[in-house]
Amino acid sequence: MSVPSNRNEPERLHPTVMAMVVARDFEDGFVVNLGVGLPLECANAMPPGREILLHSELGLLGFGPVIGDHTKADPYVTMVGNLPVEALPGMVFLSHDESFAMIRGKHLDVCVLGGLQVDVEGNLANTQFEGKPAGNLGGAPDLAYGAKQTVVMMHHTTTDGTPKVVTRCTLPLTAPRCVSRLVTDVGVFDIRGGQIILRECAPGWTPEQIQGITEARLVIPNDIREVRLM
Amino acid sequence: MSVPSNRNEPERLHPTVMAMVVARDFEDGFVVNLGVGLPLECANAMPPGREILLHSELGLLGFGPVIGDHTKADPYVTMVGNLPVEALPGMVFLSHDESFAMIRGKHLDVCVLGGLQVDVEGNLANTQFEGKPAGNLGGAPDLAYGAKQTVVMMHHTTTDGTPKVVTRCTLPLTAPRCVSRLVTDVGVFDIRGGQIILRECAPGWTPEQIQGITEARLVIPNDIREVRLM
Amino acid sequence: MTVHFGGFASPFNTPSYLVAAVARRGVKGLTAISTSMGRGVKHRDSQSPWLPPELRPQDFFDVALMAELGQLKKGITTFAVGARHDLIYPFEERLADGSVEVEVLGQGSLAERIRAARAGIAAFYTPVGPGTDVAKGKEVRDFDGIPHVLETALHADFALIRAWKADRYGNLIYRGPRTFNETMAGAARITIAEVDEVVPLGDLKPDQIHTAGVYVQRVVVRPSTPVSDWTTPL
Amino acid sequence: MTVHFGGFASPFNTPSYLVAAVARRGVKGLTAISTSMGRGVKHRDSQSPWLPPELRPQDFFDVALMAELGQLKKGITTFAVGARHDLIYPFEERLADGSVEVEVLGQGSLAERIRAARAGIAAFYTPVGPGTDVAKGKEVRDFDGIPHVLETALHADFALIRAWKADRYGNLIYRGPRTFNETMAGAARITIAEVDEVVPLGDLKPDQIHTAGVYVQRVVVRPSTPVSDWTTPL
Repeated sequence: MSVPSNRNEPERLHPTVMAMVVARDFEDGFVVNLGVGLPLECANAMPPGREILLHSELGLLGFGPVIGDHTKADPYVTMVGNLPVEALPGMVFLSHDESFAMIRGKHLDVCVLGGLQVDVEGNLANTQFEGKPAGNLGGAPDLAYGAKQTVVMMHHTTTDGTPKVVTRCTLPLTAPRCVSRLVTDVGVFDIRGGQIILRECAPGWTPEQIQGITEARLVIPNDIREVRLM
Repeated sequence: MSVPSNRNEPERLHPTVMAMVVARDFEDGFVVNLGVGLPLECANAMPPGREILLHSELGLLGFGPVIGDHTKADPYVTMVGNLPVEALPGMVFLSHDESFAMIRGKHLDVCVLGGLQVDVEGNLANTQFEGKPAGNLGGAPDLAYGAKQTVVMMHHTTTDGTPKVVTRCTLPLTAPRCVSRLVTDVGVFDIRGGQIILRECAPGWTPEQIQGITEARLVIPNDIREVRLM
Repeated sequence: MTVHFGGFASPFNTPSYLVAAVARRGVKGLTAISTSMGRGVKHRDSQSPWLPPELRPQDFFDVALMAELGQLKKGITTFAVGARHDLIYPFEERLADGSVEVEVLGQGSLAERIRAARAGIAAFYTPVGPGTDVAKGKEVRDFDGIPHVLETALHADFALIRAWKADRYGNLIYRGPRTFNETMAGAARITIAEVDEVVPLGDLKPDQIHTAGVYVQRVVVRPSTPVSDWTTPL
Repeated sequence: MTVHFGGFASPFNTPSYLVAAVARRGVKGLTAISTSMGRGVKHRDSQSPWLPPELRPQDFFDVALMAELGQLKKGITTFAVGARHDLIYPFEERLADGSVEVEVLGQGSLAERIRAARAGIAAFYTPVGPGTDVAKGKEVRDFDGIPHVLETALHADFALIRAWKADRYGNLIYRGPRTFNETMAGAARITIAEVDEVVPLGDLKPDQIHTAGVYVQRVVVRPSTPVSDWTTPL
């Protein structure tokens, strides 16, 4: 999960911290879907005092955090990624078709997806892993279209340092023009009007350092802040 | 419900008898939908010893006969026509969309529909009542298409004696080429290959008398029988 | 403004309280989507003549009340008129005098068009309709040699539905056949459910909830004493 | 022959007994429709590594067994391969050596295409897919200015699903999220449900049944002692 840091760069955000940064923006009452991979970390990072309904595409709505003590888990109640989660009051089981009716019909507020590439138009590629003979689409195309907001949560570069925030995706697209918010292990970005706008930098990172590991040209406003957890 | 007989003609079948004639052909395990009007009579005419699942399009499957003592009825369990019916073990409640998924997806064996006109091609008209500014389609178009067999149960003529079994429907069609069996108050007919074939005559009726009140030319085979109840 | 009216003909599954509320509010120019255009106050007891008078809900109002009050511009429905010649319902009167429009289609296509709105499907091909008036002006295309008609999603501004119990999230369960109530939930910008009771969160079990709360924006509890006159101010 | 394989990745919702039965039967040339092409016997414990060994079902078989045994001609799926480079699953091996074909599409379109088969809808326009490889070779049409792709119903000869309890009519209830098991029921000529238990008619309540028996042609009760080897004759 973690990317080995270049010796010369500041420390990158841990996935747990990235999850807190993503989840801090979930509003009370929001319905949120967490994609497989990094986004699942958000299940255990819900902001305190807010009721957020987590949706998982296999037909689960309104579940709680991942259960640590697996001997106490109900193996029938798992989210995507097949992880056991807490049952909360008001939880609902659905079929796959109804689960996606809910997604496609725009009844979800936010989806958080992993990414292989994100570009300035908000295009998302997260389906085709290098060297694999076929792709994995999963629920991402529907989520990216259907959720009112699509947030991508990913490492800023590949393990070998290749930029993933690009001018134009070169990998097959999962969904076009869908990403409006990007949280990586070095910062927080908005994507709109064909621009990627840097909003917050990880502690110790300068905008220039972030631009340095980004292929796309970043817009860097004056009011950039350090990443906040709340 | 009953048609005043012409003084010179034999007695017509009572709706209760027509219902028995329709229902005698329901096989064990069949799923059957009864349309509003005359066909609802079949709910109380199920052949003994056979399990038949009755379907009603408002989202009810596997119900029993109409309840006579209305003080004992559960007003929440009604079939179309808003009549209270017995709850049977194994009964299922559905939504309207799932109920029609079941119909359109060809999961029903038989539907019994009322009719204003039926013609030699098996076209059915039962939507547009004379003198009314608009029609009533109800569930009939889906049932006529979706059920594996469409049976029409109707009076053979209108109250003023106009034939309803015709060469070509003049009223707006509910569904084209759907009717394969017709039970009226004077006989039982098969419809296939552009022909209406008389199979059984009501007691006292001759094929010629039936042809006499029928606009369409009937095929009259040698093995015509009197209407059977079983 | 377009409104889904849930239920199916019975006083026990019709969102009567919400229908009366629309009457009280007096909003006009409505397009009403309802499987039946109703019977109205005058003829409402003809709906379930078998029902013993003491069991007959005194607050039964159906969409015909909107027709009586001149609130409708259009009806999209499967039962536009009554089947009997001696009973003329309010919508039929309005049709006859030309003050309302009507679109009549089959109940399966109506249900599926509403479900499509909930499910984010823009349009679908159904085998039901070709060869009849319903297909007029619509695209017809063959699939596996069978003609299908293209029907589009039927969205509404509001869906007014009737359920049995709700919890604080808007999760719903229904009593008896779920009719268009379940179908319409989520097929509008705002879905309002009229229920008998709101129960504590957790009372409705995850495998028994019929409509998930994300489809329901508002819940209204029916008054314990039925309001038998829609003109009574609340 | 085309087969729907129900469930979603978990040993607790996969129709393992039926998968093993297909292996025993040895039928070849199958087109398998499954949200994931599975991991196979060798890698199956990687599916739920958190699960304590004593809770891990010893009879867990997924559709990858069909790939291992060379029974597949094609997969229609949303997860064709593993996400990890160090785990190569059987279907991926077959893809790499060119002995199977694959169609990859999004899970919502897969679910809706299967639901369309159950519901008698020939095809539908979804907003998901335009601008991606999924739309290649398919009709794209604008509705309200938004491009939609035409997707067709996905029928099968058999649907193999997993449920919790059944009654004599084939009515089913599920335990936990209902996944593709509920979606596929009724979307095939023959639907076979593998269940833990058949209960007396009437035990499953009309408002709590998830899948009506008319969608289910056969019910198989899982053996009380799991059969851990698919090669064991039954």
